[in-house]
Amino acid sequence: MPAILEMQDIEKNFPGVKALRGVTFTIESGEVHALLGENGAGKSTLMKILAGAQGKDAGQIRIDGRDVDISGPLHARQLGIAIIYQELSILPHLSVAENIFLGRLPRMASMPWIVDWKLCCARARELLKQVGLDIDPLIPASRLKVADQQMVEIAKAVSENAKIVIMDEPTTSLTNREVETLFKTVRRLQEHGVSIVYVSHRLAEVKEICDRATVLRDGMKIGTVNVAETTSKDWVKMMVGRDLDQLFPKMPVKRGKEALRVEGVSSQKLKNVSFSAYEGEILGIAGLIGSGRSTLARTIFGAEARVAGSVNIGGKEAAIASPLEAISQGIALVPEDRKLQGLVLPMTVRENITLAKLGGISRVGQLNLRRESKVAAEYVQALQISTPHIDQKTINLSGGNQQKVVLAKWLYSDARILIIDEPTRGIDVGARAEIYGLLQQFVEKGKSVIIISSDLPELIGMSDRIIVMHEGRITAELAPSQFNEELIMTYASGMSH
Amino acid sequence: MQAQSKAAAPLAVPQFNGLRSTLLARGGHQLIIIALIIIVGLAIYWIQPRFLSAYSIDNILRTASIYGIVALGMTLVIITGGIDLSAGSMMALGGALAAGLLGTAFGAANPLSFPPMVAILIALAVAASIGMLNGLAISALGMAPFVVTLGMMTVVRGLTFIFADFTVGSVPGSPITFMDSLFSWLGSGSFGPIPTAAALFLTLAVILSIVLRFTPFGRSIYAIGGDAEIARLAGINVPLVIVGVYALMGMLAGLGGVVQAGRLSSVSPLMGVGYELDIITIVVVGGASLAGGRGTVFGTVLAAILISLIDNGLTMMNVPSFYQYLVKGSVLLAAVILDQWYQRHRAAMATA
Amino acid sequence: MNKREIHAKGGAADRLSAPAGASHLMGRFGDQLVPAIFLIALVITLSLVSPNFLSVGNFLDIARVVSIIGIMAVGMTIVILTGGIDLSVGSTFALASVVAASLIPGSFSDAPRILAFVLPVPFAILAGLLVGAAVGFINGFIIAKSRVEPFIVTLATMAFVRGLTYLFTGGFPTIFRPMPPLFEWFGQGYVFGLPTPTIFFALVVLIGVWITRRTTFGRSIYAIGGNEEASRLSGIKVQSIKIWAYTLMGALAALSGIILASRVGAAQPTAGLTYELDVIAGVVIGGTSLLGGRGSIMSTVLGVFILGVISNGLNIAGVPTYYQYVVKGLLLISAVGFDSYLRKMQRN
Amino acid sequence: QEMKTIGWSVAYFDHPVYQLMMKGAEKVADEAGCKVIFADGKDDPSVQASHIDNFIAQGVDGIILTPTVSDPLIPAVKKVNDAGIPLVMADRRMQTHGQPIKWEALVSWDMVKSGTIGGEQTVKAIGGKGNIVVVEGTPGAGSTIDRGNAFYEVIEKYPDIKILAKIPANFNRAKGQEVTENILQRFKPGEIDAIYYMADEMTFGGLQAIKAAGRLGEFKIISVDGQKEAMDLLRAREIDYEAIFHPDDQAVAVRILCDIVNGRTPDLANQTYEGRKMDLVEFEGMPWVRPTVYAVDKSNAHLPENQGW
Ligand SMILES: Nc1ncnc2c1ncn2[C@@H]1O[C@H](COP(=O)(O)OP(=O)(O)OP(=O)(O)O)[C@@H](O)[C@H]1O
Ligand SMILES: Nc1ncnc2c1ncn2[C@@H]1O[C@H](COP(=O)(O)OP(=O)(O)OP(=O)(O)O)[C@@H](O)[C@H]1O
Ligand SMILES: O[C@@H]1[C@H](O)[C@H](O)CO[C@H]1O
Ligand SMILES: [Mg+2]
Ligand SMILES: [Mg+2]
Repeated sequence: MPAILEMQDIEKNFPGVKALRGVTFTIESGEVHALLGENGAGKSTLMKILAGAQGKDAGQIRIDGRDVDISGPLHARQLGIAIIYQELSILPHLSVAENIFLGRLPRMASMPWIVDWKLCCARARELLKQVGLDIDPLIPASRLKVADQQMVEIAKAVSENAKIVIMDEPTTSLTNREVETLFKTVRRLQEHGVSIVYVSHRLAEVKEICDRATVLRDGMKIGTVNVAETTSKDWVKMMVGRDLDQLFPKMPVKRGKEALRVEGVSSQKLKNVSFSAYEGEILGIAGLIGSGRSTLARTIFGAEARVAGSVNIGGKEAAIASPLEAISQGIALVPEDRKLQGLVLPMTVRENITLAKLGGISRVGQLNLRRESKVAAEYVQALQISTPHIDQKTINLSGGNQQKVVLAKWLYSDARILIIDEPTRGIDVGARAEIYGLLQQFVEKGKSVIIISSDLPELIGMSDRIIVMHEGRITAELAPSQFNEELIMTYASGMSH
Repeated sequence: MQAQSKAAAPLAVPQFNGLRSTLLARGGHQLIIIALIIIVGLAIYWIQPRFLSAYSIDNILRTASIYGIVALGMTLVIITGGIDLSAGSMMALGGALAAGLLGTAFGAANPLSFPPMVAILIALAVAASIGMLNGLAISALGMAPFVVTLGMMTVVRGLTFIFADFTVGSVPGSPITFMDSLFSWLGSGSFGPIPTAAALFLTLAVILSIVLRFTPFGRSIYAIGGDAEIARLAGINVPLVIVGVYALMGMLAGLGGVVQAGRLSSVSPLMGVGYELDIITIVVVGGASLAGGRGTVFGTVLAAILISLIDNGLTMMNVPSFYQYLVKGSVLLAAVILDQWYQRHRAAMATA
Repeated sequence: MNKREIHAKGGAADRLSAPAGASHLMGRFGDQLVPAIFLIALVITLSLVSPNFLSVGNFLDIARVVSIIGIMAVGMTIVILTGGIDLSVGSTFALASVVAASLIPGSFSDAPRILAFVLPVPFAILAGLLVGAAVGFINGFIIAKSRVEPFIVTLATMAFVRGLTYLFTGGFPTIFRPMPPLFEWFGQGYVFGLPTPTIFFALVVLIGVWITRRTTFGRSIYAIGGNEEASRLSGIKVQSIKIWAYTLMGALAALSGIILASRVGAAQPTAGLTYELDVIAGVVIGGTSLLGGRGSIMSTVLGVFILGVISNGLNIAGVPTYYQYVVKGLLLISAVGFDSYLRKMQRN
Repeated sequence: QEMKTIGWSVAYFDHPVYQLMMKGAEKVADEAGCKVIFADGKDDPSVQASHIDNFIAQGVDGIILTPTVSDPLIPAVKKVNDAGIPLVMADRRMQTHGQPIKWEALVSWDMVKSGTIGGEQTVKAIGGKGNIVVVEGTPGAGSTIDRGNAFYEVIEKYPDIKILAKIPANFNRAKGQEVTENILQRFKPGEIDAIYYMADEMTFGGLQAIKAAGRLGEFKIISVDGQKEAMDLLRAREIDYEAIFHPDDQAVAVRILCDIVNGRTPDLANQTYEGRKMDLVEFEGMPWVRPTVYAVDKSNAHLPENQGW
């Protein structure tokens, strides 16, 4: 097959970081090509260069055998390159339709300087249908859930009729259902001869959809392999540089006292939710997107109002009306959206890590910066956060490393009950194992963890118990013996068993 | 809070589903302003029945139009997430240039003399060019709009003084005073029953709202204000749009100055001192957010009317000057808090 | 064995092109570097253009003049760091100064007295500061609770407080017959050869630096400005921190107003008109972002000195009035333009 | 019969000159049997143009105008004339530029004369030769222009007088102080012979700077307005010359207009206020009732009429 794209000896430096060191990357017409690597390996950077979002310091790019010098996003689009960025690029107060056609709104045939909203709308509706969204394209994008916004991004990329479509971790906010829709779309594109670069940390997905895979490590290319001829174990070895023995370090811990009891909690989106979490236990919460899992977490944490019900901690009713009160009661919440809810992006790694427990690094309101640096360095090491130094601004970190900083922040806070909404979103396999290890250690100390995840293997691998939600209600509570993906999905879809 | 206030915002989404749903979806804020215009109007009328005289309405419309024309430009600027502090100075320069280039000012000493239409066009072109420089500094140098236009505010004021002195010879700082029928028509004349200034303002408002809603340029303005980086990644030529917006702003400020010059038949080089805040106020009361991405022409038009109604009404009711400050401050605050409350309430009802 | 451990130790992995220490330093002072160089260049140029510029006396004058704006700019930096703004500072400045002045023994005004008593100087000053803090508190309270844009809230209080000031004074200035020595010292005195306003400014800066860099309050300010929602979810008391920030701003505006009243020997209802722009300009020229979360007190100090040196220098150099406007504006734009350009280059 | 109403658009409110003038006007209005309503021009001619529209709309019986800047209000005056409402100009004069506009009378202290006096006093102070610095008012303001022109006209007649610098301090005390500090840095002892301040407010600030620099007495100080504080300073020899007027004298504008709107003929030639008599002269071919400006120095500073306001 002819190479449609060749990137050769690509170099890219950021202040303090050599992000790409002579990377060569080739894709063929009509293939789905996985791009793998640990957090911070340089995947997104390479893709941004291809999409014209960032300039390169050195190297050549050839498309269809011709040298091109991609001058910007528009040029990349003209060259037939479409991209879904790792971070959502949705403008919340514009309509969904306009978001899809941003920068290339259809014009009237008779008056080319006038936008043809009718056409725009009609085409948007069609595209949305293709990705399984039945929504009015005129509603503002802010009204969509993150997952739906992600589907809009996919619709957008598809609509560009590109020769090369780049998908940088498109599934981090999606559940199986949406992932299936995405895969259908990918296959359809492939049938039309479109090449796809697929960046993901979910290796099962890679196995399912990709033809070849290229692995980066520390900004260098390690190699390209055929997916069919290798196993995910091989890829992991290429990514991490060693064998990774066990992903889920699950060891049963003795279940202790009841740590948290939620009783009859109701709000606009929750209907009479009751459950308990125990010391030494990892409780999983499963559900489809929009089932109210995040809302439940936010409600317990005092970030959203509840209309009725009570939250008991250690057997006593806790009046939690704000995150501050939740924190002081020993609850922590790692939110699902790191950019909007997790990090103060212009602040440094150090400052973000200590943000939820400033008391731990201060006395009578005065900071002890030396102590803070020590704390930050400890967590950077424990979570193996890849950053040039603890005073790097988090905005400059790779997505996965940003996620680790959020985790670090809440691990440092003295929580006894840790709620994690999508714990490993965008986190590489190696680091995942470490995070699971940390959670395991956490419960071993007699604390309790609640994991909300759309990644069912993860949920099954880590939980001692799983509750399933559907439309704001708990529809099932499953013991380890009942853990299987189909059963969970059945309850999650609201079908009774 | 970010998420919530954004969701509660008047939406920059084109809607075609008829007046009712348009007003409900987007116009909550505008409805409030309309209601305020009516309430304030009635209150003034109740105390001072002569308030509804032709003179008074004419005056309100003229004042609203002069501020409003400049505020239209500021609306675009603010939607991009920028600000233009040089607007007041730019009014003075526009007015002074147009008037000075006529060559007919009392005591005129300069050799320049152009037909009125040409003088106005030159003035607008100069104002637009200076606006372009603002835009360039902002987009090419990546400077904060606040600083660029703050500097430009001083530069342009200086240029206005220099030009006025050049025009009127001996007396430094003198106004440029002239008589010209085109100018007078613009500033004090009428177009049928409507003041010319108001006709001009409304025409411009209609054009700009079409530009904002229906042209790629207009849509880019919203996109840039939403997130300039996302707009860039979508292939929008951000620097070009920014330069265009500030050029338009400059031109509209210049035009506001020309109309003001026509109204007063004279341009003091001090024209428009401090107006930038008034104009920004209009735009923000009109529903635009200084964070960018939000704002409508219609909102600005209504706010311009509301504010000149309040200003005018307080004088009509003979509210003592020092109390006017209290009333104006309170009304402003009450209006925005009410609006905020309503928007939140509405958002809650919408999700219910 | 793998890069991670090396990273974690902060050492120089081969992937890191700059040692952590150096970039740490750059991170600390990089923000002030270009404005500082600009200021130095400006001072050198002005000294060459006009020999009288370069004298201890003139520098003390500059230091004294910038102190008035500078004290407020420290408060404004904090407010802007939270992502807010305060347009009412000029009015607060005036109200506090007329209230304090009217309470000082020996004060006189043509208008009927509103407060029929006087207080010892320190208490009169304290009363003025409290008035300022109260205005700030109201700003902060409304902003924190109502979520109306700070621009509009403080625009409204700007008008309202100015109105109060006019009503309080009847439009007349308050003068002193004679001015009590302690009050005279407050704005006109010297400590170790330095003018008192400058001493106050320096103290305010020191406290400001300490607050922003070394306290949990300061950390919270940056966090709120950087991402309010994330801060709230991290347990930061967003509302009360905002209220404190505006209250502090109000008190500093008052301090500045009272110092000026002492310095010029009168408290005037028109004092501080349009100061808001100068104050904000000082903050922004220093490099603090109006979007919040980025900037520092030291940058602001540079900013107000840049402004002060420009206007002093142009007068000393004898630049004619109208050309001063032009030159001043251009200098201002270039002061920031150069820095912005370098940053932009660095980003790409 | 119903009390007549007079609308007065004042240049701006927040200055003692205008506060006193309005106070006086209230008093005069009570005596004359008219009602006055004041509108704050906020130093902006376009605001004043709106006032005029509002007054016409309200149907006031007479209008008094204190134009912050003269020329931009010509169209407004035309409107008043067209509406047939009697008009009196007060405090600041207005030029017709040959336009067909008219008013019943101008009641204004002589801004031009105040500048002329200042010029003459400056000449006298330095004996017809030397170096002077002028601290001007707000650039472009009517008083800066009129007063400045008259002042410079006098100075120009003396080739030995050199104007070292003209610096604006916007009629503002703090600014006056700052600008004076700059002047003192720029010109070393012996280089300046006099500073002319275009209003007392700026002088007050300037004196603080001069005293702080220990340079009081090194040069002459000439000021204008005649505020009480200034007259005290003159007697204390900190200021050398003043041109003083009484802002409230101009309140007679109300009496004149009140007569007119009530169908009486005002006695323009014999207007007095608190015993002070005013001249009747002509300006732009119309009557000008002119409260006097007095030149004051140490010789006559003790007189009761020179105590200031
Ligand atoms: N704007 C920037 N400034 C400084 N460093 C940057 C910037 N963007 C990326 N980097 C650094 O470059 C390296 C590569 O980042 P990149 O985002 O390409 O990683 P990635 O492979 O996509 O990781 P992830 O799986 O976490 O998304 C990281 O070390 C990151 O910290
Ligand atoms: N007031 C709010 N501010 C910020 N985020 C909010 C707010 N209300 C809801 N969200 C978040 O917005 C996201 C989208 O809502 P959605 O309906 O998908 O949540 P959910 O029902 O909890 O879904 P899921 O079960 O997939 O987590 C959720 O993560 C929710 O927590
Ligand atoms: O008469 C007054 C005073 O001179 C004042 O200083 C400025 O305004 C003028 O109108
Ligand atoms: Mg990435
Ligand atoms: Mg969720």
